[in-house]
This record gives sequence, structure tokens and C-alpha cells, in this order.
Amino acid sequence: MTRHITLKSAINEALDQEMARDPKLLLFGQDTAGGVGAGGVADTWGGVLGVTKGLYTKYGDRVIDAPPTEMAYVGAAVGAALSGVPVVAEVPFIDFMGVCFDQLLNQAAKIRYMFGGTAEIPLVIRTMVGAGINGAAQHSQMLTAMFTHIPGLKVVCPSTPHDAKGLMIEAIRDKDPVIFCEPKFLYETSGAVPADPYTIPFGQARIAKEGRDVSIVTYGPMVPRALEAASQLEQKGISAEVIDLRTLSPLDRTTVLKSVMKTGRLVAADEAHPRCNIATDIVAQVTEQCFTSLKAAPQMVSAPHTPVPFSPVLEKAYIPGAEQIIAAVSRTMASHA
Amino acid sequence: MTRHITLKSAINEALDQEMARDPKLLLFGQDTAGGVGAGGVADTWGGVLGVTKGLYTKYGDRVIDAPPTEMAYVGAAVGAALSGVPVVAEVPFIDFMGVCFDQLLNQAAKIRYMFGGTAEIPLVIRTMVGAGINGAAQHSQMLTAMFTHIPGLKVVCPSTPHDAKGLMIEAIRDKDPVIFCEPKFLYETSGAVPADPYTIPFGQARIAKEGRDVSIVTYGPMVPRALEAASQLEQKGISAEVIDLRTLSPLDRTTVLKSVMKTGRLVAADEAHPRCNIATDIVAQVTEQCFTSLKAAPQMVSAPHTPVPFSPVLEKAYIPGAEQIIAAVSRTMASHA
Amino acid sequence: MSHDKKEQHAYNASIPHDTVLSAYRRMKTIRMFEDRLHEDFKTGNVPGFAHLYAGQEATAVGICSHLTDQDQIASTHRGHGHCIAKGVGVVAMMKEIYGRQGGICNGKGGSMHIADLKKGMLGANGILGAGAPLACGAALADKLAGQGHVAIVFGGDGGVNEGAVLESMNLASVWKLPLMFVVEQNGYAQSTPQQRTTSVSSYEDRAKGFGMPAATVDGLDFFAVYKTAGALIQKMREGHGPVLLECRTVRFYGHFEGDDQVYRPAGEVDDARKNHDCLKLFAESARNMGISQAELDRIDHEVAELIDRAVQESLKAPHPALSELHDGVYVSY
Amino acid sequence: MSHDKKEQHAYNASIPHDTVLSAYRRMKTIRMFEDRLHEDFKTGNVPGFAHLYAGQEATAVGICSHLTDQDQIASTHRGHGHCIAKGVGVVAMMKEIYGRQGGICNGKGGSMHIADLKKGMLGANGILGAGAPLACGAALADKLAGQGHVAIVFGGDGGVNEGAVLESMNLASVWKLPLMFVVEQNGYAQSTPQQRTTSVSSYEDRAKGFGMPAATVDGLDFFAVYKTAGALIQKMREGHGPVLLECRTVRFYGHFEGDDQVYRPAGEVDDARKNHDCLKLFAESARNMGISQAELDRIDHEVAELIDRAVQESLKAPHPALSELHDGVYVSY
Ligand SMILES: Cc1ncc(C[n+]2csc(CCOP(=O)(O)OP(=O)(O)O)c2C)c(N)n1
Ligand SMILES: Cc1ncc(C[n+]2csc(CCOP(=O)(O)OP(=O)(O)O)c2C)c(N)n1
Ligand SMILES: [Mg+2]
Ligand SMILES: [Mg+2]
Repeated sequence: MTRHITLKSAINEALDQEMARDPKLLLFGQDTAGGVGAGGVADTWGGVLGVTKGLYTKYGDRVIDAPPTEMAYVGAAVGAALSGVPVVAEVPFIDFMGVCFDQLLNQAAKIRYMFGGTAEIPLVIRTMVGAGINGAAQHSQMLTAMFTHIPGLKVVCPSTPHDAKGLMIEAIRDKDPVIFCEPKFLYETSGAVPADPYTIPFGQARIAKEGRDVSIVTYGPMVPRALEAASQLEQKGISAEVIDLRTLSPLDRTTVLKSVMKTGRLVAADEAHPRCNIATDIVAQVTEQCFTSLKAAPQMVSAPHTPVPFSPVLEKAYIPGAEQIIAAVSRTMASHA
Repeated sequence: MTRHITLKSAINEALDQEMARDPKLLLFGQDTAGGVGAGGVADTWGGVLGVTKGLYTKYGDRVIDAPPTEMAYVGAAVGAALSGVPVVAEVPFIDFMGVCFDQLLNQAAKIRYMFGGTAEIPLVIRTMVGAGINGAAQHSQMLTAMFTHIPGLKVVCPSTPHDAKGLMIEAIRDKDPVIFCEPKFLYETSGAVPADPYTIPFGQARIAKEGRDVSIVTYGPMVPRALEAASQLEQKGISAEVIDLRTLSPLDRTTVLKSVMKTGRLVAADEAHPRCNIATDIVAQVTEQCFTSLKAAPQMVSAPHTPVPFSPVLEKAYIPGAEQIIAAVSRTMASHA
Repeated sequence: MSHDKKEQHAYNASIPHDTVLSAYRRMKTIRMFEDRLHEDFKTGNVPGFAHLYAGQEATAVGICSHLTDQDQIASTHRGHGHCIAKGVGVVAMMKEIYGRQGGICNGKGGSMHIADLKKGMLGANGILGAGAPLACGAALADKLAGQGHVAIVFGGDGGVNEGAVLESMNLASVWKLPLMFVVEQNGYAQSTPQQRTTSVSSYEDRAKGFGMPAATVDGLDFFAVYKTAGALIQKMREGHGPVLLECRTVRFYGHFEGDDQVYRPAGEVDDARKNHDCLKLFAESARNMGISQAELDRIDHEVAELIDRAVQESLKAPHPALSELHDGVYVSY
Repeated sequence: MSHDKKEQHAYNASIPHDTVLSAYRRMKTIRMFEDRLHEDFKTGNVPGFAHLYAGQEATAVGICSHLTDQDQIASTHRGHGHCIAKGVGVVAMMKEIYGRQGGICNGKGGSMHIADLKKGMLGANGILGAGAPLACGAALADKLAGQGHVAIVFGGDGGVNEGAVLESMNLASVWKLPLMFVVEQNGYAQSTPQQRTTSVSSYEDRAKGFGMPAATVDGLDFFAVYKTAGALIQKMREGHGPVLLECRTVRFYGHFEGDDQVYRPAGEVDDARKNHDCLKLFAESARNMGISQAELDRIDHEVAELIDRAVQESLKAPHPALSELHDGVYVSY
């Protein structure tokens, strides 16, 4: 059975079904249960935007409210996973990673390698990414590149409810540490989602829209913007292919290269700051791999090299949108190799 | 007067001269003085590899041994700088940034912008980068890309004693937070360094060697490797230009683009892991900006997507060297647009 | 009347009326500012998140009344009260929260990043605990300047468990910094009760773990806070090291606007508003000191006008120019 | 003889000789392992850094003698002693330190990353304090399994000030985890003396700040450590929460090989070696318990042979195959 549910609900459903499947699986984070022990109604939060709401009621003490001490509880998640207890831990906003980064950079990511290749760390870190809700400089970042840079981590960022559910279940069943980036701006968007559990393998990009003239490669909150751009371009007679990477590490180079070899033109888009981001990564890899297929200079669409401003008008100007993608496509169509 | 001194001494001299110039300037870090209060001989460490040795003897309590609590003392450096007291603080290895990252990511980098553009943060964070001393996975990383990604920070990485001194003095006089990355592998290399204080402006790359056929763009510990590659290539009749970026943020796009426009070929090299690193950044920017000048696919040289191994033979295989650069140059020379 | 109460009464009587009235004005300003935001949030005109300080006014004002512009404070996500207590302009604050030109950060910071360096206000902070290391730096600068200035860092009962705060307690103590750690114990970190975030029931015990003297006061009683904080701050000015002050207080609104706080025991908030309202308690004490209700009413009236003006001006203020997006990242680049 | 001493003697007599001898063997193994590394470092055959544990043996062994392979420990940069005490193979450890095939981590970890999950050894750690959160996770897994297993995290007097450790103390206490925080107080963090890194002179005070029971022992006296740790570990096995144990000890060598430690007061190290050598103290107590010197000598001899074999095998062992570089990053990718 397939229903239309929100991206937020799809994640909740994935967690729910995996908690039911694996009696060892734990969830923890700040207010992940929400209000347990406070004396009023329990399970009223489910994290700051309510993603895990209802799970405490179903799974009791396996859903744990952690103190706001991310280094300790993220590290505890790593340690528990290393000891054979799989954990989904939440760091509410990716912006907060600065207070627990070592446990991901130097512990979770490196333990298997440093220990000679036998340890397994069945760990998922859920975290919200991206701007668009007036969260200002410390609640809006898209720090995916930082994690993609680090060997030993996997990095996921879905753009649809369907993918969110399938990728979350895959992430939980995966034996490596996964940074699961949830585009909070898309939490309330709806889409078709099968009711039964299913997985989407990592490293398989999705062709969100087929096209002939230009490949727009992106992920997460930029996907709907790219699709919007593609549909406007269609009206101008330009057929854009939109590729949703789904996982940034591992990266599905094959799908991207195949698309660019077909279209000969590339626009890589990332909501992140422009230096060393996913867009630069894609452009560099594509150029190195299939330079001769390129008919024009690949173009990048990113946010500016500034923190995320609070003012709604500035934030709107900050977030790269369909307009910027269309402009980038136009540049690739205009120029000639 | 110009003498030959080591890169390590050049940094010490820069700190020394700036401490003398500005009576408010403070240095702190772990064992930065070294052994003060222990009851034996003081000033015997100067940080883990001795860079600040001798400064406590000259400047006394302005050189401060901090407890090994990086979040607190790096944050204290940010707070002091914000209060008008300039600080050079040391985080011994860039690998340790995970325990104090928030103070750089969300505080130092963003305060000026978030506060409306008036605050000044005259702060330098000194830190050692790179592999080559058998430091294994947690003492060898080249995490420059992570900092380059963050608006509000400046990122410096010298490759010669001369540049190390001039860039350090510039960093100290600069009013923005600077991440000063010291390639520990080069600490003992010598070069000509003027005795008097001097500055090297940020955002000005150095043409380490002129050439006609291919531009090798790199920084830090990769520069001597690139020069070695260039000299071997010279013998094969290939004239390589080697560009030392010196500062990764701000980036001297002009010098890079000019060089590539001249040579038509690009190899970008970074000792870091391959995803979202400085090499991808350079290739992406160059390709976007001067695609039509490129005669062949730009090539990247990076470390593999693995943690840094301990075993000396594996570490040697891990670190990209002249050989890999030569191979990359050969690929650009072989292919044709 | 107990000895303690008598002593407090005598102490209260020793405070100049001017000081009392100006404290009242600040507390009332905070309350009306927050009550107004609570209402205006419903209009949809206020962007982003807001964590309201209503209920906790006596703490911020009791402490900041001892400070000059040269003393510095570092604040939290729940920062409006600290800002107003430290003398930051209310109109510029409101404009900031509305994200407008003329906001104290030109609209680029918002509620969680209000700062005013000229007033010694080092910023609200969206990162729990992050103010503590910054305040260590400010206190270090103070100590080196040798003018007797001090720094204060505010934190909530949950947030003070962050490593950044704990390391700062150790650092401040080792370096003997003139820094006061204020713990505003309002019982909750978001929806999580204090005993689920913190391993001690009194933060005085926590302070012992870092070799710091500490005190606990009724954070709802301005005069108690004022007295205790005053003594601690004076010691710091004289060169003593850091201290911790736990202020037991209550949060009137939800964690942020939109939180219905049903996780709290039924009646808890109503009871707090009725029986533990620091402004009511203040007015009562003030009257006992011979300050007339009319004087207080006059202040109420002026504050109401000020808040109203702040909102009106904010609504009228233009949005920042788009060019602002790129400005103010670096001093030079 | 004081009451305490008498009691300790009686307690010692109650320990089976087998336990005593196997503890001695481990302590001696650590000592000879480290002494040998100290010598061999000079040959240039040993790559990288090494932080030697010599001097502190009684602490690691006194504690780990109570543990089974199901109990887990998290260690530090100064990890060789903890590994040997926990039963990690000495030959595989030595090969690891030499970066060779057959090393416990296949040569990819080195001295600072020795781990053996099958032995409940969660790894040395190059990041100060990072073992504490990991140990919280291990202790949580233990608690949920309900089999009475416990976790131990070792830390030095400097490193336990890291936010990661302090947050872990709070978390372990709030979650009532069966986790023991061991502070090895050897007086120094690199060259910095304890009073310049830590705001309390006794880590028992630190423990109070986190609502944790604590004890302090002479970390040079195996029997004292064994007794105190045993009682604390037993309590944890019975479901009590976390505890802290401070072991006062001495570091014989420099912070790492190459450190001449002239920052220490003249004579301090000599005095320690002469008068505060935990192995000498152990042998004395053992003889008092009726264990013959000959038995100890026999162990010394066997250990010497083992260490020698470990070095010989390490020197002969091949380097890892180059293909290893890319292996073992992920389970699947
Ligand atoms: C590092 C970090 N972790 C988590 C959060 C999310 N968060 C914001 S406020 C808050 C609760 C704070 O509680 P407390 O410190 O008691 O302050 P109060 O809200 O009660 O004033 C949390 C968890 C954050 N902003 N930063
Ligand atoms: C996060 C981090 N900061 C700093 C260091 C460098 N460092 C390694 S050991 C050490 C001193 C540790 O002292 P202590 O904890 O007392 O342990 P000991 O060396 O005495 O055993 C320092 C500062 C590190 N490895 N990790
Ligand atoms: Mg609270
Ligand atoms: Mg020590």
C-alpha cells in the first residue's frame, strides 16, 4: 500500500518499523521522547520539530532523552554501536556538530580502519540541514561537504518522503556510521510512500527528471528547486535532466557521468557555501573524468561565502533557487567549447 | 639581513617580533611556555614540537600554558580578541579541532556577520597539518578544506620559511580570525628569511616556478613535491609552472586563472582526502572560469579516501608525492581537448 | 520575622530608590517586551524562533544592576532579558527580532544573536554553552587590564552541562578569572526536566567540582539576587577568582513560541504566574520600602509606550538592502 | 602497624597466590615492554610516537585484574599498560607498534590506537578524553544487557579536564551507567603540572560535582588499588551507578620518547625510581605474603623472553601489503 505522507512522517515511519524489527535498536537525542519524567504529558516533543513523536509511547525506554551534551551522547552512541547495540542518535541541527565533532571525525569514522578493519559501527546520526526557516547563522547551515570529506563516514541527504524512508531504513541496517541529513525545509512536503519497509541502496543516484540538453546534479533541498528550474526551462525549449544524488558518500559517479556524457552540459548545485562544497566536488570529478564530453563550461550554483543571515529578505537572497539554476543553465547553453 | 633558518624558527621569529611590537598580544596553548610551575627548568617545550620555545623567557606571563581543554581556551582566545586583546592560540594538531570546532565554526567565524558587521576578532589559531611523521590517523590530517569552506575564517598554509614568517606576521596584524596551518613535515626545512619583520598579504599566490606547459596548483607540504615533480618533468622536456596558493581563503583566483590561461593545462594537488578538498575546489573554479582555455582535462592529485595509516610503508603510499604529480601531468599532456 | 528576612529588609532599605526604580523599569521592560512578542508571534509578523525570558526577570536585572558598560556578559538562546538588563536599546532589539534595518545587528542576527559590544553585551548565542569560553576570554582581558571589571556568563539548568561550560569552569578557576557563572534553574531544558539533564540537584555541588565558591538564591526575588550577586561581584572585582550563582526561577512561556508545554504538570504554569511572579513580588517589596504604587504605575505606563513604539517602528522599518547580504563577513578579504 | 595497614595485610593474605602471581606477571610485562621500547626507540626502528606507561603498572593491573573479557575498557594515548593489563597479546602489540603485518591492528593503528574488541579493549586513543563517551556507550550496552558487566575509562590528570570527559561524568551519572572513571594522577600533562591544568587538587572533589562516589588510592600499591577498585567494581556490577577512582602514581619516562623532562624538579624521577617503584613495592608485599623471590624471578625470566621474542618477531615481520592501504575503511561502500 502506498499513501501520501510528509517527509517528516516518512522518517518517523522508518524509525518506527526498524524499532519494531530490531529489539536492540535504540534512539537517543534531546527531547527525542520529550518530557519524560516532567510530570505532565509524555511524548509531546519528539525532537525539536517532532520527527520522533510517538515512538516513546510505542517503544518506551529504548527511546531516550539525552542531556544537551552532544559530545557525551554522540560518543555513547558510537561506543554502544561498537559494542553491538545499534543506535540512531540525533544532533538536532547540523550546525551543532561543532560541539561533538571529534566523536564523528576521529572516532566513528576512523575506528574500523585504525583497529585493522574488523570493528563495525551500526550508527546513524540524524541531523537537520539547510536554511529557509529563518533560523539565522547557527541553525541553517548545510555542512554536508565537511562530512563527505571524511573517509569512514557515509553521508545521506534525501529530497523526497519516499527516499527519506528507504534511505533511513538502509542507514539503520548499514554497519557503518551514517550521517543522515534531513532537509528541514522539506519536512512538510508530501509524497507517495509505500507502507511496508523498504530500503534504497547507498550510492545510487535518482534521475528525478530525464532530459537531453543539460545535467543538473544536486541533492536535498535543492532538488525541488532544480525541478522547478527544469520545468521553467522546458517552456523555453531546454530539456534539463535533474539528478538527485541521494547519498553524497558513497557517490554515484556512474549515473552522473552517464548523464553528462549524454547532455554534454553540467550544472552542479549545492545550498552550501561555495568553497570546497558538493558542487565543486561534482564539477571537478566530472571534468576530470569526461572532459571531452563537455560542450561548455560546467557551472556551479551555491550559496554565497557568507554566514546565513537572519533577515527573511536576506535569507531568501542567500538561498540559491530555481532562478540561479536557470541562470547557470543559460550560461552553459550560451557558451561553446 | 637575510639568513637561512628553518620554517619552525621562522614562525618562532614572527611570533617573537610581534610579541615585541604589540605589548597586548598573548600566546596560549598546551605547553606553549612549557613546564612553568613544575619546579624544574621552565620554557623547555614551546608546544609539542618546540615552535614557541624561548618566548616565555622573553615575554613571561604573556605566554600562557593552557589546560588541555581546547574548547575553553580557544573560545577564551575568541572572547579576548573580541574584547580587544589579540591572541595567537595553538591547537597542536588540526586533528584535534573536533573538540573545539564550535568556537571556530559558529563563534569566531560568524560573530562579525551575526552582530551586524562591526566586531573585530584579531585571532590566530596555529595548528599543525599533514602526514609524514608516522602520527597515524589522529595526528596527520590535512583538514584545510573544512576551514576553507567556512565563511568568516581565513586559512593560511605556508610552504617555505620565508612565507611562514611573512604570513604569520600578516595573520597577527589581520583583524579577522585566521587558521594558520603549519606543515609539520616541513618544520626543519631551511630557507632564506629576512631578519626584520615583514608581511605577505593574504590572497596572493606565489609562482614557485614558472613554466609554459602545465600549471600545478597546490599549497603547503605539496609544494616541494610539486617542485620536485617539475624538475623531473623539465628533464622530460615538459615545462611545469608551480603555484603555491599560500592562503586558501582568501584565494588568489587571478594568479591561478592567468597561469592556466597561459599553459592550458591544470593539475591541482592537495595532501587531503579527495572529496570536497582544495584540489576539487581549484579544478571546479578554473573549469567554470576558463573552460575554453583548457587543452585537456584538469587532473587532481589527492590522498586516498582512507584515514592516514600508521605503518610507514602505508603512510608513504598514502601521501601523494612527486610521482603522482608527474603521472597526473602526463595524463594532461596525453589527452587532447 | 526571621533573622534572614529582617536582614534582607534592612539591606533593601539601604538600596537607593533610584536603583530600585531603574531595576523595576528594566524588569517591567523585559516582561512587556516578551509578552508583546508572545502576542505578536501569532500575527505571523515575527520571523524565526523566539525563546522568551518572561518569569525570569529578577535574575537578569538583579545581577546586571551591578554592572557597568565595561563589565561584559555572555548570554544564551533566551537572551532578550539579559540584553535589556544590560542596557541594550529596546527599539533596536525589537527591530532586530523583526529582521529590519536599524536592528541592533542590522537584521542579520535575529533573536538568538542580539549583541551590543559597546554595552558589554557579547551576544545571545544559538549554541548552548558557547558563551562560557567567550566569557573566559572577556574575563581574561579584564584581569589583564587590572581595572576591576568582571564578566558574567548566563546559562540554563540544561545548557550548563555542555562541555564548553564545564571546561570553562575549570579554566576560569585555574586562571583565577573574574567570571561569574549564573545558572538559571527554571526546571527545564526544552521539555526535559532538570533531573534528567543534570547529575546534581544543586549547582553549588557542581561548582565544588571545579573548586569554585557558589551560592544559591531565589531567582524570583530581585532583592535576594541583587544582594547575593552584589557580594560575589564585589569579591571578583577585588581579585578573587570565579564564582557560581544558581538562581531558582520559572519559565512562564513554552521553550520557544509554539511549545504548548503540556509536558509540565497541570497547573504548574498557572501557579507560577499567580504565586511566583517576580514582578508581583518586586512591587510588594518596593511598596514595603515606601515606593508608591503610583510611581510604579507611571513606569508601567512609560514602558508600555516604549514597547509599543518599538513594535510600530519595527513594522515600519525597511528590510535590509540586498547588498547587505555580502557585507560584514570580514574586516578585509 | 596501623589499623589500616593491618587490614590491608589481612586483605592481601586473602588474595589467591595465582591472582597475585598473574598480576605480577602483567605488571612486569608492562615494565619490560616499556623499558625495551625506550631502548629500541634509540635504534630508529620504532616509528612514530610512544607514550610509555612505566611507573604506573600497579594502576592498570590493579583494576583490570577484576575484569573479564566481557567488561570493557577505554584507554588513552598512554595505552600499552592498559592493553597488557586487559590481556591483549604482547607479540601482536609489539608488531603493531612496529607497524607490521600481524600487528593487532594490522599495522594501521600504531601505539596510540591499539585495540582488541574481543578482549574488551576499546582502544587507546590519540584524542585526549575521547574514550570517555565511548565508554559511556559500552556501559550503556552493559546495563541494557543486564549481565553485570562494567566499563572502565582511564584518563590522566590533565586529560580528564576535557569537555568529553566532564560531559561523560554527567551523562554516566544521569543514566546511572556502570562506568568507572579512573584518573591516573602522575602529576603532569606533557610538561604542565597538575595544578595548572586542574581546578581541584583531589579528583574526589571533581566527582562530587557530578554526584558520583569516588575514592583515592596510592596508585603505586597494587594491593591498595586492587582492593579499592574491587569494591567499587562490585558495586557497579550490582547496579549502582558510576564511580571515580583517583590513583596517585608516577611517570618514569618523559611524556613521550624524546622528552628529556628537565621541567621536573631535579631528582624527582630518580627518587621515584628508587623509592616509589610499584614493582619493587609489589615484590616486597608478595614476599610478605609468602611468595618466594624465586617464583618472581622465574616470571621475570619468562617475561624477558616473551618481550625479546616480541621484538624479534616484530623486526622479522613483513610490512603490510600496499593493498591494505585501501582496505577496512567501511564494511561496505
Ligand atoms: C549545542 C546545542 N545543543 C542543543 C541546542 C538546542 N537547545 C536550545 S535551548 C535548549 C534547552 C536549554 O535548556 P536550558 O539550558 O535549561 O535553558 P532554558 O531554555 O531553560 O532557558 C536546547 C537543548 C542548542 N541550541 N545548542
Ligand atoms: C584533544 C587533545 N588535546 C591535546 C592532545 C595532546 N596531548 C597528548 S597527551 C597530553 C597530556 C596528557 O596528560 P595526562 O592526561 O595527565 O596524561 P599523561 O600523559 O600524564 O598520562 C596532551 C596535552 C591530544 N592528544 N588530544
Ligand atoms: Mg532551563
Ligand atoms: Mg598526567
